[in-house]
Amino acid sequence: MNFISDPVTFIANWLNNLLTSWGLSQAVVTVILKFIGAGIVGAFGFALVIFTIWLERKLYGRIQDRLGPNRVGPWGIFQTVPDIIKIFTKEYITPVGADKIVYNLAPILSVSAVLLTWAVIPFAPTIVGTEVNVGVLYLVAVGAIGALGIILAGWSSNNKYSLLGSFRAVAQVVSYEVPMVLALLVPVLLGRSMGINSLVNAQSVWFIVLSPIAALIFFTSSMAEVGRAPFDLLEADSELVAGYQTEYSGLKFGMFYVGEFLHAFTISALTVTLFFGGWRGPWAVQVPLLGVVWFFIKSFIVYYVVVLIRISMPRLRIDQMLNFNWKFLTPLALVLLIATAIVDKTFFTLLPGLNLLEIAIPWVRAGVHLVMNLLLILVTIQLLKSYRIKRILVVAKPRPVAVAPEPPASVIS
Amino acid sequence: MSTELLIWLLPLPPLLAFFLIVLFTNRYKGLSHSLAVGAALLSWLGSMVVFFQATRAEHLGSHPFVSVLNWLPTGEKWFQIGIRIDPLSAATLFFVAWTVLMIFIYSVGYHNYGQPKGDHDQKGLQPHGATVADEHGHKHLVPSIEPMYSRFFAFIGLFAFGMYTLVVSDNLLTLFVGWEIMGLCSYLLIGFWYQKPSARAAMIKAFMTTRVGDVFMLLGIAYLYTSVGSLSYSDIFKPETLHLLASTPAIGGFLGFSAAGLIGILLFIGTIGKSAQWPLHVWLPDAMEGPTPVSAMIHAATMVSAGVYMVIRMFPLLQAGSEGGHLTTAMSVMTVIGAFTAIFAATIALAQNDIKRVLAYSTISQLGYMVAALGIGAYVAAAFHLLTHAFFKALLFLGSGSVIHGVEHGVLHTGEKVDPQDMFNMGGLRKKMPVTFWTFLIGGFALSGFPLITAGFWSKDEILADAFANGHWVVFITLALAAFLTAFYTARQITLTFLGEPRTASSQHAQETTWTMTLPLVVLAVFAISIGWIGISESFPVIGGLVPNFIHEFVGSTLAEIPESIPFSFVPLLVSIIVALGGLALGWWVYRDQKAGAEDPLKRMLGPVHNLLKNKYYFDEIYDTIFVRPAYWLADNFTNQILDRGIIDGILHFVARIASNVGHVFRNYIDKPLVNGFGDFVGEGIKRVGRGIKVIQTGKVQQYLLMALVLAFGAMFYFVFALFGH
Amino acid sequence: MTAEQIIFLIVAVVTLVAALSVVISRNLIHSALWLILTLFGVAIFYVLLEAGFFAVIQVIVYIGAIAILFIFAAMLTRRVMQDTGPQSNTNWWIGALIALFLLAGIVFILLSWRGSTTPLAELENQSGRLSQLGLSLVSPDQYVLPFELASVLLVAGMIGAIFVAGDKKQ
Amino acid sequence: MIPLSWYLIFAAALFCIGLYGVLARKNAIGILMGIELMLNSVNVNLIAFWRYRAPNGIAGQAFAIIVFAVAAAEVAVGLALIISIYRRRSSVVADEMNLMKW
Repeated sequence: MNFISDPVTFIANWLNNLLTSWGLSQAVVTVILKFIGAGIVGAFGFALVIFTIWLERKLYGRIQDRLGPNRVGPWGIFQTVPDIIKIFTKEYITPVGADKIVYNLAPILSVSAVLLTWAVIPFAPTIVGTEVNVGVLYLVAVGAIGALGIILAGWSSNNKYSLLGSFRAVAQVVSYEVPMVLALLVPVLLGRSMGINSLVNAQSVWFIVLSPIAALIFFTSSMAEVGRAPFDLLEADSELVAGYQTEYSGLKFGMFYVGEFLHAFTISALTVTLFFGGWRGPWAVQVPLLGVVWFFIKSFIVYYVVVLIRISMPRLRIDQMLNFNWKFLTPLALVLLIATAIVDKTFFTLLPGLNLLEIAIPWVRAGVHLVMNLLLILVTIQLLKSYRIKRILVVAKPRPVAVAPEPPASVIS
Repeated sequence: MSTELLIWLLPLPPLLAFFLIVLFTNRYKGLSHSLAVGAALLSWLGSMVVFFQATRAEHLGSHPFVSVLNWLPTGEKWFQIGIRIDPLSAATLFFVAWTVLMIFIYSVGYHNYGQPKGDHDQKGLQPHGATVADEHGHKHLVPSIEPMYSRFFAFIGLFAFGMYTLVVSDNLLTLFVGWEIMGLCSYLLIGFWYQKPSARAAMIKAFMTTRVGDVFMLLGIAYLYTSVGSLSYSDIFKPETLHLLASTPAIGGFLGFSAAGLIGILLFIGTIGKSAQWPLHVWLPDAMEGPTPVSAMIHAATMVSAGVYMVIRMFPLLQAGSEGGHLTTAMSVMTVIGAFTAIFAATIALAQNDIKRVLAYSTISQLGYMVAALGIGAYVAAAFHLLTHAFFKALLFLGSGSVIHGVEHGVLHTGEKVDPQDMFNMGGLRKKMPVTFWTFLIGGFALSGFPLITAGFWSKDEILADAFANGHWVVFITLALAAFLTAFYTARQITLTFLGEPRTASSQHAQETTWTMTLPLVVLAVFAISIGWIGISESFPVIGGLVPNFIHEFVGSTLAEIPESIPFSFVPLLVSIIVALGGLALGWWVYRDQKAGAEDPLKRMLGPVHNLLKNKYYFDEIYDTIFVRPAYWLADNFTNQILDRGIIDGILHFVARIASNVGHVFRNYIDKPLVNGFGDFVGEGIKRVGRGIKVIQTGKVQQYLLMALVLAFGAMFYFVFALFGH
Repeated sequence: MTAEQIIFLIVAVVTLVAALSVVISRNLIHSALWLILTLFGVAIFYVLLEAGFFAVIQVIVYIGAIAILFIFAAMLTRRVMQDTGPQSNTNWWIGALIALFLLAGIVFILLSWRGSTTPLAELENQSGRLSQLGLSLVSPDQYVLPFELASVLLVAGMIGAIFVAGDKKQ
Repeated sequence: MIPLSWYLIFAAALFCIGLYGVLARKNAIGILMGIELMLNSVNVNLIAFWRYRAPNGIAGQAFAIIVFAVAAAEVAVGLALIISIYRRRSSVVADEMNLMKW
C-alpha cells in the first residue's frame, strides 16, 4: 500500500492522521475528508468536461473530414478554455415574468444530478465515492432529479417554446428511465447485489458477455436520457431553438452545456462499470492506480462510440422515439429480465448435477446466458421482419379508378 | 223354529216386500203384486200357526209367548223391546192376518191388473180407461190399469208391517212405532192419487188430526215411563205398580185424576185421534179419497182397530183404582165419549149419499160402541165386537169397492158423466152383480146385528147385555138407539144400491167384478157369520151351551183374573132383536121405489135436520174457523209480522245499527286520527328530519372531511379518556 | 447534543418549514417545489434511520415520479395559475384549529406513552436486511398478498388514470 | 442518539400540516399535496417504529413499501380525475366541484 499503487488512499490516510493529530474528533475528521473527496471528484468532473468538449469537437471535424479546432494550443486542445471564458463574461438576461427562484434553481439541479452519479462510481478497488448498498437505485434516483431540472427550466422561463421543449424532454427522459431501470436489473440479477462495487467485483466475466442485449438497451436508453444523438430532440436547433435552454444565457447556459457533456461521459462510465467490468483488468487488484487507468481507457472507448453515434445518426421524431421506447425497448427489456432470471435459476439448480471445475463455472454460466441472448436476438429480428412485411402490405392497397358517373335515369328511359 | 222366533219373523215379510218393491221391482207390476200378496200370505200363515199354538197353550194369559231383546242402553240397565203373544194379541193377530190377506188379494183385482195401459192416464190420478178395438174394429172404453200399481202394493205392505209390529210388540214404545208407521201409511195411501186436490187436503187432514192424538199419547207414554221406569206390559200390569199408579195423584193434580187415570186418559186421547172418536173424527170420512182397499184397510182391519186394541190392552191401567163396579173417572170419560160418538156418527150416516162415506160413519159409530163397552168395563164384549166388526166392516168396504168398480165399468161403457160412488146413480145391481149383492147383504145384516145368524148380533148383544147388567141405563139406551139407526142406514144403503131398478144407464151396464175381488168377499162373508158363534154366552137360553164361549175364556184370561160372565136376561136380547129388524124393515120400506133423480125421502121427513146431518153438523167448518183459520192468522200476522219481522228482524236491525255506529266511531275517532295520523306523522317527521339533515351535504369535500375528523376525534377522545381512563 | 441530533433538528426544521410553505404558498408550482424539498427532507430522515433503501425509493418514487406528476398537473391546469387571492378556502381556520388540536392530542399521548423512550438497538446484519425484505415481500406466509394487491392496484390506477385523463378523440 | 419520540413528534407535526393543507387548500392539487405529506409522515412513523421497536422485524418496512405503492397509485388517479374535471369544468377549485350538493 504505497504511493504509486494506491496514491488516493495513501493521501487519505495521511490527511486523516494529520487532522487527528490536530486533535479533531474522528467523526469530524471523516466529515472533512468526505468533503475534500467530494470536492476533488467534482473538480475532476469539470476538468474532464473541458477535455471531452475538445475531444468531441475534434472528432466531429475528423468525421466530417475537416480539421476541427487547432488554433488555440497544439491541436486546439485549449479551445474549450476561451469558450468557457466567453460564457463567463456573457451577460445574465432573465426573461420578464420568469419565476426567479425556479429560473435560477433549474441549471443547478441539472448539473448536480450528473455530479451525484460520480459519487457512486468505483474507479479502483479502493477508490470509490461512497459504498452504498443500493447504488443502482441511487443512479436511477439521480436520473429523476435531472428530469426535474429540465421541467423547472422549461416552465420558469415563461416561454411557450421552452415550456413545450421541457414537456417533450421530460416525456422522453421519464419514459426512457423505464427500460434503463429494467436493463440495470439484469446485472443486479447476475451480480446478486445492488451495490455497484459488489457488481464490479462480481464481473470476473464481463456482464457484456453474459447479456449483450441488456448492455445494448442500457446504453441506448441512457443515450436518450442524456438527450444526445438520435434522441437530441431536447434542444433540436432546427425546431425548438434551444429547447428549454432558450431563455438562459451566460454561465447558466454554460451550466446546462457542461451538465450535458458530463452526463454523456457519465453514461459511458456507467456502462463500463456495469457491463465492461469497471476497473477490472490485469493486476488491477494489486495496483489500484492501474484499475483507474483501465477504467478510463474503457470509458473513453465507449465515449468514442457515443460521439460516433451522435454524429452519424439522424434525429428521431417524437412519436418514433416514444414508439421505439414503449413498443420495442421496454417489452424486450422485460422479456430479457424474465429470461435471464429463469435461465440463471435453472443453471444454479442444475449446477450440482453436472460436475464442473470450480473456475469453469462462471465461463459456462456466461456461455449459457450468451446462447439465451442470441436466441432472443434471433426471435426479435424475426418478429420485426414479420411486423415490417405486414405494414407494407397495408400500404399497397389499390386505389379506386375514377369512373364516369352514370347518366340520370330520365335520359335512359 | 220356536214360536217366539216365528213371532219375531211375523212382521218382516211385508217390510221386505215393501223394500223390494220400492227399490227393485216397482217397474214390473206383476212381480210387485205377487211379492206383496206372497208376503201377506207368509205373515198370514205365520199368524195362523201362532194362533193355533196360542189356543193349544194352557192358560196363555199368565204365560204368554215372550222374547225380549236389549235395545237402548239407558244408564245402568238396558231399555228392552220384544214380542208378546197373549190371548188378546192372538185374537187380534187372527183377524188382522185374515183381513190383510183378503185386502191384498182384493186390491190386485181392484187396480185392474191385466187391463191395458190407460190412453192418457197420469201418475197421481185415477185411471180413465183405455180404448180397445175388438175383433171387428168396434172401439169401446175398457178400465185401464192403475199407473202407480206397484207403489200401492209397497205402501199397503208397509201398512201391514206397521199393524203386525203393533200387535206383536210387548211394550208401548214399539206399539207406538207401529202406530206411527200406520199413521204414515194412511197419509201416503189416502193421498195415493196425489194429483187430486181433495185427496191432498184429505191426507194432510188425516195426518194432522191423528198427529194431535199422537202427541197426547206420547205425553202419556212419557209420563208412564217416568213414573214406572219401563214401558213393557209385564212391568206395567204388575199389581203393585198398578196400585202405586192408582194411589199417586197426577202431577198437576189435574182434576183430581190419579196418575193411572191421567196416563189412561192421555193414552185414550191417542185412541180418539187414531180411531176417529168424537172430537177428532173429521179425518175419517175424508179418508175415502183414497182407493177402496185402503179405506177397507184403514177402517176395518188395521188403523182404527189398532186404536181400540191399544185401549183394550191398557184396560187394567184404566181400571186401576176402581173398587167393584164403580167406574174410574177415566172409564167414565171413555163411556161418555164412546156412547156419544156412536149415536152422533150414526145420525150423520143417515144423510150421506156416497156409499163409502156411509160406511165411514158406521165405522166411527161401531168404534164408539167398543169404546163405550170398555168404558163400562165390558172388556171381553169390546174385544169380541172388535173381532167381529173387523170382518164384516172389511166385507162391506170391499163390497162397496166392487160395486163402485162395476158402476165405473158401466160409466166407461156408456161414457156417461156420473159419479160412480153416489148411491142415487145406482140401483138394481142385484141382477148385474149377484155375488157382490149376497156378500154385501150378509155384511149389512152383520153390521146391523141381524139376530142369531150374524156375528154382529152376538157381539153387539154382548155389549148391550153388559150395559144392561151393570145398570148403565143411559149407555144402554143410547147404544140401542144407535143400533136402530145403524140398521136403518144399512137397509137404506142396500136397497138404494142393489134393489129396485137401475136409475142410470151406467148402473144399467154395471158388470160383476173379477174373481180376485169376489173371492175375498165370499171368505169374509163366511167369517162375518161364523165368528159370532164362538162368543155365545153359556147362559143363552137355547143354543148357549152348544159352542163353548171360547172368546170369554180365551180373551178374558189376558186380564189378571177372568171377569165373571154376566147372568143372561131377556131385556137386552129383545131390545136388540127389535131394534135390528125394525131398522132394517123401515130402511127397506122408505127406499124401496126410489126413482132416478128423485129426491131423498129422508130429506122431506127431516127437512133442516137432514141438511144439518148432510153437512156433518158443520164440524169441518167449525174446526176450520176454530183451528185452521186462527192457525193461518197466527202464522201470517203473529209469527210473520210481529214475531219474525218485528222482533227478530228488529233485533237484527238494531244490532246492525249499533255495529255500524260502533264502526263509525272506530273509523272517525280511532282509525283516522290515530292510525292514519301516526302513519302521516311518521312520513312527515321523516321528511322534516330529512330536510333538516340535508343542510349537512354542502357538496364541499373539505367540509365533509372536517365533519368526519370532528367525529373521529370525538370517538378517539371518548375511547382514550372515558374508556381507558388514561 | 450529538452531531446526529443537530443534523436531525436542522433537517426537521427545514422539512417542517417546507411542508408549511407547501400548504401556505400562493403559487401552486412553488408549493410543488416546496413539496419536493419536504420529500428530500423525509428521504434524509430515512437515511438517519439507517433505511438507505427507503431513502432511495423515496427519491425515485416521490421526487422522480409523484412530484413531477404534480408539476405536470399544475402546468396542465395552467389557466388557474394566475389565480389571485388567498389559496385557502373560507373556513380555513377550522382546519387549522383541528390540525393544532390533533397535534396537541398526539403529542400529549406520545409524551405520556412509555414506549417513546426506547433505546436505539444496534443493527446487526446490515446487508442481509434488504434481501430479507425482498424475500418477505414475495414469500407466501408473509407479505405476498399485499405485494400482489399493490401491483394490481398500480396497474388498475395506471389504466384508470389513462382512461380518465386521456382526452377522448371524438 | 435520537430518541424515538422526536421522530414521532416530527411525523405528527408533518401529519398535522398535511391535514391542514387538505382542509384549507382551495386548489384540488393542493389537497393532493396535503395528502402526500400525510402519507409521508405515516411512512416516517413506520420506519421509525421499525428502527426502534422491531429492528429485525420486517413488518414496518413491508408496510412502508406498500404505502409507497398506494401513494403513487393514489396520486396518479387523483391527478387524472382532477385533470378530467378541469377539462370539463375548467376549474380546479374544490369548492366549485359541489355537484353532489343536495
